[in-house]
Amino acid sequence: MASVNSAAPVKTPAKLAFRNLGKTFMFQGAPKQALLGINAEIETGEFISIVGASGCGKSTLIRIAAGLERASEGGVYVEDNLVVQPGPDRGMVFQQFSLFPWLSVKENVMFGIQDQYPDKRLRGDAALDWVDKVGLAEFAGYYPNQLSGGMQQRVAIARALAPGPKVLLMDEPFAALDAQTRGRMQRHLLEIWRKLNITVVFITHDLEEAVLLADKIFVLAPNPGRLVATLPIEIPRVKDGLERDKYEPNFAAVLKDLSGLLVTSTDAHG
Amino acid sequence: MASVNSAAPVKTPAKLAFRNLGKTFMFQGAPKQALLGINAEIETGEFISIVGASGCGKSTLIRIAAGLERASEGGVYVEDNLVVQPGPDRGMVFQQFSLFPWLSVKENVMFGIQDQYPDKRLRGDAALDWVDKVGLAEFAGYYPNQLSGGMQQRVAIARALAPGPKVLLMDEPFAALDAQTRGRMQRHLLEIWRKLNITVVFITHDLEEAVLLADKIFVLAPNPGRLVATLPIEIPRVKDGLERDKYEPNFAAVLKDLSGLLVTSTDAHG
Amino acid sequence: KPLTIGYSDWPGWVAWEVGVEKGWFDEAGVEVAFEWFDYVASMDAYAAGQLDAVCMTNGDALVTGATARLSNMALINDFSNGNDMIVALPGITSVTQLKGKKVGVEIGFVGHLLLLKALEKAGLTEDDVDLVNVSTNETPMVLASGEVDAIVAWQPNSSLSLQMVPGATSIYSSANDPGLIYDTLAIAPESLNMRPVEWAKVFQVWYRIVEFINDPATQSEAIQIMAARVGVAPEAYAKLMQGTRFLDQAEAKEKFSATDDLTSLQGSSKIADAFNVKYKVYSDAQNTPDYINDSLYQ
Amino acid sequence: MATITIPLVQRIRPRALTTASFLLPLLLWMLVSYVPGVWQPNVKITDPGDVAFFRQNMLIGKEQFALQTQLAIEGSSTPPSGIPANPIYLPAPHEVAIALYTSLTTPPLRRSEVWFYQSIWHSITIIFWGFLYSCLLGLPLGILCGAYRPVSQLAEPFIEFARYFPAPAFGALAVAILGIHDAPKIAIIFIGTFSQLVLVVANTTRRLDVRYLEAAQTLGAKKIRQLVQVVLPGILPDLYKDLRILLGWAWTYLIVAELIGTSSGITWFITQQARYKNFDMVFAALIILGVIGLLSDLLLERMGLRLFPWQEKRSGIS
Amino acid sequence: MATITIPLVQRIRPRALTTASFLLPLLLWMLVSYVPGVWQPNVKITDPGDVAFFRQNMLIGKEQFALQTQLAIEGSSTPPSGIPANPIYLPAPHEVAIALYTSLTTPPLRRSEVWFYQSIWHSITIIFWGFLYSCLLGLPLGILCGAYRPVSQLAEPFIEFARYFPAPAFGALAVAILGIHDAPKIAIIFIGTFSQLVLVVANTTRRLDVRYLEAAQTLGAKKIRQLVQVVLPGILPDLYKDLRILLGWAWTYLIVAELIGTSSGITWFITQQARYKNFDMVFAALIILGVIGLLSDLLLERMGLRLFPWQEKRSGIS
Ligand SMILES: Nc1ncnc2c1ncn2[C@@H]1O[C@H](COP(=O)(O)OP(=O)(O)OP(=O)(O)O)[C@@H](O)[C@H]1O
Ligand SMILES: Nc1ncnc2c1ncn2[C@@H]1O[C@H](COP(=O)(O)OP(=O)(O)OP(=O)(O)O)[C@@H](O)[C@H]1O
Ligand SMILES: [Mg+2]
Ligand SMILES: [Mg+2]
Repeated sequence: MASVNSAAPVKTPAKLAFRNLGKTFMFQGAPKQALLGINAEIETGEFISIVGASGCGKSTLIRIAAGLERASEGGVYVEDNLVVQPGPDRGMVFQQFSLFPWLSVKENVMFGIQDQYPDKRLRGDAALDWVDKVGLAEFAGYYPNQLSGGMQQRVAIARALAPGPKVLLMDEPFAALDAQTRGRMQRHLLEIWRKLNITVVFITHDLEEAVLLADKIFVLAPNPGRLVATLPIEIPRVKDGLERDKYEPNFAAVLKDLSGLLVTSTDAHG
Repeated sequence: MASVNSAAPVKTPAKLAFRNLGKTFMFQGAPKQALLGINAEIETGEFISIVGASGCGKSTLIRIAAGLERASEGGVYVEDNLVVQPGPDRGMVFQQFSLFPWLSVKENVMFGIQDQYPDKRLRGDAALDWVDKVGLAEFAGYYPNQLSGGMQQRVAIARALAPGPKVLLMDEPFAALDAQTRGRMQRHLLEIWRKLNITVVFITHDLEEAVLLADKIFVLAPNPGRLVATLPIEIPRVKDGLERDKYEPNFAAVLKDLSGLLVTSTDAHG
Repeated sequence: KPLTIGYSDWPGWVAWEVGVEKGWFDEAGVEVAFEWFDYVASMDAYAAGQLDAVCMTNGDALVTGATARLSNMALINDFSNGNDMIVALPGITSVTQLKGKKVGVEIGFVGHLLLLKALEKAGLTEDDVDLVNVSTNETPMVLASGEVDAIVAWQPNSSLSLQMVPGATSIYSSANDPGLIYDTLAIAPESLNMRPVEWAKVFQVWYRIVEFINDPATQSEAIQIMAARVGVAPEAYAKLMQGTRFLDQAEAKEKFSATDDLTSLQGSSKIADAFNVKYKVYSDAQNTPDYINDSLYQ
Repeated sequence: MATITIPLVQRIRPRALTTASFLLPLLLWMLVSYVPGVWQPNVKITDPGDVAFFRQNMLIGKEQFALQTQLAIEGSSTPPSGIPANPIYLPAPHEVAIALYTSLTTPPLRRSEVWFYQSIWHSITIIFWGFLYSCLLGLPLGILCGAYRPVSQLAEPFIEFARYFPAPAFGALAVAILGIHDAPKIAIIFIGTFSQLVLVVANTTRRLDVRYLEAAQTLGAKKIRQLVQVVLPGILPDLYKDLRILLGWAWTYLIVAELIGTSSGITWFITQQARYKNFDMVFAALIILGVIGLLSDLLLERMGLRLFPWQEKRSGIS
Repeated sequence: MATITIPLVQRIRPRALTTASFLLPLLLWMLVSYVPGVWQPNVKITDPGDVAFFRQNMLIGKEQFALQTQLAIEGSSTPPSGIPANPIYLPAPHEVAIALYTSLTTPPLRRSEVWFYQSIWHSITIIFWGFLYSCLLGLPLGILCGAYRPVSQLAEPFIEFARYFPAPAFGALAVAILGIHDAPKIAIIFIGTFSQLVLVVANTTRRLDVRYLEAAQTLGAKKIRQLVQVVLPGILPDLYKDLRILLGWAWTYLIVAELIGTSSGITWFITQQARYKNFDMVFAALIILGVIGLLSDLLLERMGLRLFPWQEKRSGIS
């Protein structure tokens, strides 16, 4: 009886943890280390950005977290459970377009919310909502190959968000978007992140974007892919508590820091 | 005899001209206007950037210039010749990856320079040179599906540049690159542009990039895609006469102008 | 250039193999190439001008001649003496009982002709039975399925039908109508006319073979050779021989006389011709003497 | 998406090309049949002259005819005369046209016989059922093989093995089990197409881009939904093309199938007429088969265009 | 790239599954052959008793046997005795094994005969040449059809039409033109596979992603280079798979081809033995055909893995 109420603080497991994660590809018969000894913990509701040089292993890392690729050593844990396969708890926006070509924009978004909305009408409405949020309401009936690259990527984002995943893995989701659309999408993302209290892992090449959005930035270095720095961003989120203000005095400094980290990490090996 | 030496200045034809260009797609039986009445002239050796909202028709425009898509009205002219099919005079970097999966990195680059270098050894050397320039020397033997997204795009750039086209059409070539690699690639591009005196048409979503690189920026507005503004950039190219300095006082102002142009153009219709 | 002769799986023709195997053609000093065929394919090859002669029945010689390539039946190997049968399910013991029953037969071929003969003798016509069109190779299975009451077939299908359907009996056979079907060597007229000496030698060898087969002392060796040609056990093959009446030279010569009934090749062919015309195998009646050439027997 | 073609080709209308597609073989056929000296390796005797074994209307090889003519002249007897002719295996177009008409308009001779169009219809139903069963079993199995590696490892090796069995070898077994009428024929069509269908469908399934499956998995689609909502629609257009090819394949088994048990249908007609050497009839039947096949294929193609609106139009080399 | 499979499946080794693939049908066959009561619809007479038409070793239907036994008992005559047996269409595994051994080890009985393995080899050469000619003509034509729309419009409609012609119908024509030995057989294999090959290859060619062609065009590749350096390597892995399927198809024509002209090869053996109802021999030959086909296919598959190193490994549903 005594122990039941004992207030020993139970540490809730990290939402997402990389534990001694390594990945080796075979290249023409010889092994090639793509990731090596990655250790990191991501708490529930955190917004993480991953940055790093082209080819340093970001996509590989996020794909392992999604359960699409198998780790060679260690693994990725979601609330202490080893990830062995993909699941709807982890939504994913791919680096390359991956819409279903045989489904219209609306139907693509409907795909992931089949279980939430057994009723087709309601499901359609919910999907339309999301299509509208990414600004494509008038294209709801189009097929993917009738859309521009950026439009396709917006549909992919809507599709990943619609099921309300607890963890959202995004591989350069906004790279194909123009500045304005991108700003809008960033804000949407943050709103959703806040509202649903989801954990976001967000790969980007745009350092400004990383600083604008993330709670914490992971810096990866290439050859082999390692985690060289974890940079918590302390700048307050001024705009409705969502994105930061670029013109905030600290912003430029942090950006410079980050840039420096990247340069040294890359130059050491590349 | 008199007229032969008459010094009437012969106007050389524009390198690239869009004349009353329009494009209509059929969507579920109904026509959909993607581009409307585009008129513009691009001189030899000019560096043009195209910016515009997602889905406004940038890719369509550049694909028509490449000869991959047929105009519905008007047309694109290269030195007064109507473009009817693709040719090696116009190199292209695609928005989506388009490397030949059955060729290694080096062989992909070799593909376009077959006529210049009939000797296979020399051709290989020339290709390696380009692969090195995009920082992938050690990946020369890899197949595309063994490379990261950014690496693939760098190979595509090397491949497009290698044949030394007179016009280079680039559809968001650097979107998948990290800041550092991107900076390096931007500089490479400008060096080549200057050295070979080629004409570049460069689609980007990064306004800063556009201002950094271009002589002139075309602003497209959506629904239907129209050319709403042509913005010549007068800021001097300070770094070896190549890219501009971001911290130049004018830079921010121009960027703001451009941003404003985009917002008004989009809002008017979108 | 050797004489090329097509032969196929019928005891009367497989017998040629004895001459080939024993080297008698070499002994006789004639170069012949015997080519082994499926029966239908052998007639096709002859019709296509690829053979100098082919082994076929007198009825088929007419069919081949009427539409494709004339031949001279110049040698009679045998006549079917029971190898062509009407085999009926247990319980049916005579042709008369076939009235109103289903009979599996390959319409338009010799089996059909045999059936008509049998019906005629029993005072019936074709309209009294239900004909089920079945290719001859299929007849044993078709009878075994029990969906027809009788089938018409020749060897080996006739005896296989008897074997596979316990209690089935042959209710009528070519033994009842000896001479309805003659098995002959049909030679291209130009070849027979241009190379009579060589054909005469082939002719000599044939009667050496017939003697060899008919001689009880050597018969088993002959059967062994023949069985090997078709790829079955000699014991099994011996049974098939019984319904084949090999004709010696004198008997065969007699069949070249001009009678109007089944005792002569001529008469038998006329009946076959009438049948062929009636069943639209070809449209114009043939001049049967054109098909018969007794020069080798002179 | 891009449809760049060279100017010359644009001017030639597709319809003209398609017409030429049939016209050229027809012209060739007419050339060979009607123009003297193109082929015509035979001579049709119009007057046997004094050659003992020549008969009127007999077909004889050119060389033989020349030889006999020479011999007759040397022997001072009347030489034969004749006109060049093709072998009976290659009837002339007009003969085939007449045969086509006759075969369709001649009423059945015997009680147990049917009209020719009824035979054709009968053949169509055989194909239909055989192919239907093949699809009903083969499609799911093929898709499963393509989608699940273990299923493939379990089923494909044996099917690989079994597909080399010639279907006609099972004729006897089929009759023993299924009787003598249509069932064994349908079974032969089934046996002939089933294993090929499974392998073709499995290959097509394996060609599906893995990205779609990955996307579906991250969207929480369970196995069954991945199969039904991703694999199936993803391969559908290709599957449809495969089935059109395979349907043609099924037709080629008809000639074997229709000789099993009771003989029936159009291909039995072909065999029969070929045996009688009525090659004009054979060609007429071939043309009918071709027309049926082509029409059904065209129909399926038209339907395909409507069924898969998301398919991009493809372009060729330019 | 992703290879996620469920744990259970990982533990079952692929080799075990492949073995099971052959073992299961074998077990089924043994079950049907040896375990009483599973099928065995016949009775093999061991002692005919007093039944007039029973003979020793005769196969008779169960019901008939029961009826005769009953009649014999009622009539107070000796009832027959017998053991359950399968129809002769389905020989037992051991019988087939013996037949397999016998057929391969029996020396030729006649001077003009060959060993069985020589017949098999002869069949293989027929297939080889027929398929080779088919590829030599069909591959280029198919690729051109797939790559150039005008070529497709000109050639495909007629090929679509012609592929419904049953190959055996051309047997007589082939013999007339090509003689009676191997040439017409090779021609039938050719006719049977050519049009299918062209259509399959054209379809595969059309599946090539248009982006590669577009890229090549902007790199200045002329038509001929697009064809040779883009279309060809781009479709090669798929083409290779297609050809493996089609080779199997060619084998199914062998049984038809080998009956044209002189009879020869393994399928003549099959047809002849089937005619004499020696089904153990037939099954033995089928197994040989299957093994040859399977081995050649496995060989080609192995080679394929080496030929196309850039091919991504595909994963299934997980
Ligand atoms: N095949 C097609 N059918 C119908 N509409 C199409 C088709 N292809 C493109 N479109 C439309 O044309 C418009 C312009 O597309 P385009 O790809 O040129 O845009 P973009 O400016 O390149 O966009 P992004 O920056 O997102 O790449 C879009 O609205 C798109 O929906
Ligand atoms: N199948 C493979 N075989 C061999 N090497 C591979 C394979 N897949 C990926 N790699 C290697 O793994 C490394 C990391 O690739 P990854 O795609 O994770 O990079 P990235 O950080 O996402 O790069 P980018 O920013 O360009 O998308 C690269 O060096 C790549 O060459
Ligand atoms: Mg990546
Ligand atoms: Mg675009």
